[in-house]
Amino acid sequence: MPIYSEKVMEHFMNPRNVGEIENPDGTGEVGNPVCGDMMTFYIKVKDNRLEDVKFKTFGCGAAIAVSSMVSEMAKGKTLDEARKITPKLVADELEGLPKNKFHCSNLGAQALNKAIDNYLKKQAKRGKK
Amino acid sequence: MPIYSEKVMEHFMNPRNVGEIENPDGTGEVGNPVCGDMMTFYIKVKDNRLEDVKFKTFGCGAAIAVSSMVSEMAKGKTLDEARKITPKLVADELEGLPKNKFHCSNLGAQALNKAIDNYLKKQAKRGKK
Amino acid sequence: MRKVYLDHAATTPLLPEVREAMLPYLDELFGNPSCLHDWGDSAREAMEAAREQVAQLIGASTDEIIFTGSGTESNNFAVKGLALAQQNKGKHIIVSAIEHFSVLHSAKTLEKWGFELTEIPVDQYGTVDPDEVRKRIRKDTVLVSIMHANGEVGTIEPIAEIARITREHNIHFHTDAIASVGTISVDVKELGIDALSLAGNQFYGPKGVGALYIRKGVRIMPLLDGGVQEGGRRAGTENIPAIVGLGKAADLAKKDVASRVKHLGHLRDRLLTELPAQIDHIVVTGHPKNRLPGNASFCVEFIEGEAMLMLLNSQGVAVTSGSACTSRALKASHVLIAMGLSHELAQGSVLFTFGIDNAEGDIDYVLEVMPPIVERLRQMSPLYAKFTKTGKGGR
Amino acid sequence: MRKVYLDHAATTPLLPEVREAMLPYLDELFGNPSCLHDWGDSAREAMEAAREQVAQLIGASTDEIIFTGSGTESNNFAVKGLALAQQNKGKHIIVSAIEHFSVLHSAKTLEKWGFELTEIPVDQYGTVDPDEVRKRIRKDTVLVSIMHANGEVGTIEPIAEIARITREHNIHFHTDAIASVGTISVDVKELGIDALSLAGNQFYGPKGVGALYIRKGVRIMPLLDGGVQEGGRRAGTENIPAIVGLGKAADLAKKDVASRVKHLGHLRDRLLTELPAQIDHIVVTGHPKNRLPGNASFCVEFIEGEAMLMLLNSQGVAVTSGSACTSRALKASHVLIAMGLSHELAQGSVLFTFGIDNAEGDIDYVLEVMPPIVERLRQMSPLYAKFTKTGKGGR
Ligand SMILES: Cc1ncc(COP(=O)(O)O)c(C=O)c1O
Ligand SMILES: Cc1ncc(COP(=O)(O)O)c(C=O)c1O
Repeated sequence: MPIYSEKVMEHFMNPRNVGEIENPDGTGEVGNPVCGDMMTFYIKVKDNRLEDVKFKTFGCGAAIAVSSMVSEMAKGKTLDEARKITPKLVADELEGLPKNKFHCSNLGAQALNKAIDNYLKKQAKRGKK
Repeated sequence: MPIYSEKVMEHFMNPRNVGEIENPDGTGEVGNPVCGDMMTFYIKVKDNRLEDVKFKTFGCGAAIAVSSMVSEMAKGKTLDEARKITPKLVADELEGLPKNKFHCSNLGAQALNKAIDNYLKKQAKRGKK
Repeated sequence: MRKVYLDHAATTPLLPEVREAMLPYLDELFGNPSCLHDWGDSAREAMEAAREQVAQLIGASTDEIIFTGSGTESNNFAVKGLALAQQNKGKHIIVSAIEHFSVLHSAKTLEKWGFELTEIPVDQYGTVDPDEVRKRIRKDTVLVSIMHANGEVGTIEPIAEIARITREHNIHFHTDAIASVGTISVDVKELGIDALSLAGNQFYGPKGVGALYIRKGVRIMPLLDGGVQEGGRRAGTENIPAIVGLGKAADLAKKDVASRVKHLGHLRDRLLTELPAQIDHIVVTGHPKNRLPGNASFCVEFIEGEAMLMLLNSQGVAVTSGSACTSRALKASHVLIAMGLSHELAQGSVLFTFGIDNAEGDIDYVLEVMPPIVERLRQMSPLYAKFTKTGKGGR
Repeated sequence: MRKVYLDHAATTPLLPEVREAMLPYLDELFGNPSCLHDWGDSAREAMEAAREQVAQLIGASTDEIIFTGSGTESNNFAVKGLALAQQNKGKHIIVSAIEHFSVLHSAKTLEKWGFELTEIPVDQYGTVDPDEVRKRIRKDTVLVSIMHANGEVGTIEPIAEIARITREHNIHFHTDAIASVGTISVDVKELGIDALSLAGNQFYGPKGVGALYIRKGVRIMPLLDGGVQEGGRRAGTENIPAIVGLGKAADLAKKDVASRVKHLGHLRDRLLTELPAQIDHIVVTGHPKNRLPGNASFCVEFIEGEAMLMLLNSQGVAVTSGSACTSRALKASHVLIAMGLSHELAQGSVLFTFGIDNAEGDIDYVLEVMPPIVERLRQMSPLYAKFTKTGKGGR
């Protein structure tokens, strides 16, 4: 009985969208290595839609699988739609997470949100200019 | 690994000198059922010698084996010689006793001694008459 | 020589199915369930399946089962752990006078640690009167521990009634069901208790494993501190082969409990009636009706239990006795004394406990060998001599 | 796929001879050693033979060996039992910062019970300095407990030196030798200690059994109250099959210890030198010389241990990690932190522990599969990206 669902294992073994985006429209970094996990999300936005999403993650199997799942769920969504990707939704899509790993799904959603925030902030600045 | 030596088992299974003596020259009773063991020794004395020794015992395997061994050791001995049957000697003849059963060998020697005391007391009384 | 094991209260043999279930875990499936690799995964899977089986047997849910290393550990854990977890609330505990030493001595240790202890007396059959419990409950009572069934005399206690009282008073109730689980049907919800101890080697499972049922939401202090196994409540690498065996034994017990009760009850009843028909001056101990199906316990007057036991053993029959001489501490069974038996009578204790492998022929054999043994020891007994001469000394 | 078990610190497989020795006790020889009949006699005989074997392994006499249900139980028993037995003398205890949780958390429980606790720090290699112990001894110190070898980083402590100091001060000294007994030679007289814990499943014996050596004349309070098994110091029906297995494992360990040290030491040394030759930014943890022969522990920079462990497992290799993510409590190994490693570096912990069945080919296989795994995770790691871009973030 592995601690992770098959879906988590599948995303961990074959994570989608690993990497960085050159000149991203937004980036979001959460976590720190002290508490175990750290994720950086990169987004490319076009017409208010997430044209591309990539990530780098330092962390456990759950952290990597969550990152992969979030990136996949977010890609192609509008910013508003992407905001609605909750930790619960991510965990459900992954067919559950061990109780003590649930915080990983928080991190994933947070990192994506931070990247969107970062994009919007940049846009605002640009607008001001 | 039985708790008792082979010798103890042999005497327990085939105790010597079980029974009572009709009109004994002396009797000695020790112990009580509350503490577990009770022995009564009967002796027949002739020419200062233990012509016959018999016992009845209520008690454990060790108590019965000790009674049997004491009776056998005592039979034929002079009273003085019989006095020298110590608990240690009895236990040794039985090839040892479990630590918590050593008191049984005390009881055996005591009962014999009491029977001799009883004989001597009776003699003294008869002498006075 | 015929070999007849009639000491199932001491420990039971493994059922072949239980042994089979265990073997792979003594072999290639040797992993530690805390590990995250394949070996760990297999061990964890086996452990959780066993937890489900144990939970099923007693009507609990899986998160209410904690595996331990023995019945004794379960009892120590329950009594000390439940009391210590509530010491801010109060420091009074109640146990019955006939508890197994693993409960009684745990309670005495708590006494040394500043708790107050009340021992409930029992009647002549070893039964605890629920009203006696009610009377002794105080404002600062935090734990009542009374056994489900007594292994020595077989008496089954009115646990559900007592639990009703403890619930009224909001007091935790633990029951030591080590002698009953797997032999009669036990359901924690029906009993209405907060904690229950059970042990593998009492119902054809392995030694070295027990379990504690602890109702969801009830707090307990660990007895074994260390790693976070068992939700942090019982540390130490889990004994997987034994846990698997316990699970299998639970599974079989659940299926077979009705036929076990019937089979064992029949053997017991035969001996309880036929042995006194053949031997004078013999007393049945324990409750005449509310008793474990496999338990036939007696006291034989004028003779001592260890000697009986040894002579029975020389005929191939394995039994036990509550006499002082058979105990390493040389004290007569506290259970028999608490039931009001004299020390003299308690010395004649002999206990036959049946198992599922026993058959009619075993009873026949006991009825054949036992009377001459009693006769032989009585011929040796000064108490019997006194009785036959004077008519005194009997009960 | 090749399956390579390199997690012998977690638990070891049973040696076939050990399993063979146990089987009869899971079958017809199922008796309880407290019983006075034939079944009990066989069990008692087997138990006492096993006690002799365990005593022989560590240079003790048989009456100094108490069987327990696990290493964790031995440690709880020793730490709590020795402290409680002396509380009238004083209430201060000393342990090292890198003890196993079964010692550390027992000590914390004693703290709750009114004892004072001093934790001795260790150096970068995880070694306790005997002088640090000496400095911390107080008038009211009653117990020092320092492990013989640490299972996570392999460091062997200077126990004999520390014991000399505790003896000077007349203070009881317990050592947790669970990670060392059976792997390297351990002699209680040479070490000069008062108590020592060991566990079967650390040296090819069964789970569910441990032992506590306790020097003749040293008083200890029971952890498990109940019957008078083990001289009244550890109650509960003894786990005979496991005890027999432990005895057999002890016997084999005594015979084979020199060849085990040689074989395991060779495998360890190969991995300790060849893995860092293939992977950059990897740190060996633990003592370079004074270390368990089977232990090769590392921290790999920029990546996390659980992910490494899972990818190794996908290649058939079983290892463990001291990273926060692998612990159920999500805390990095207290051992690595006590040695002064940063949390970031500790996250990259990976531990290979060899057993007597491992061979050269297993090392070759690890050297083949490990570098690509590290590379793959580093390619995913934002920390590694930062490092390669800025040169910052390495040690
Ligand atoms: C009612 C009861 N409680 C506790 C125990 C103790 O179990 P163990 O000695 O297996 O730990 C027994 C053992 O027979 C028992 O009958
Ligand atoms: C040094 C040390 N102490 C104690 C233990 C605890 O042993 P167990 O979990 O088997 O009870 C271990 C286990 O690996 C250990 O390595």
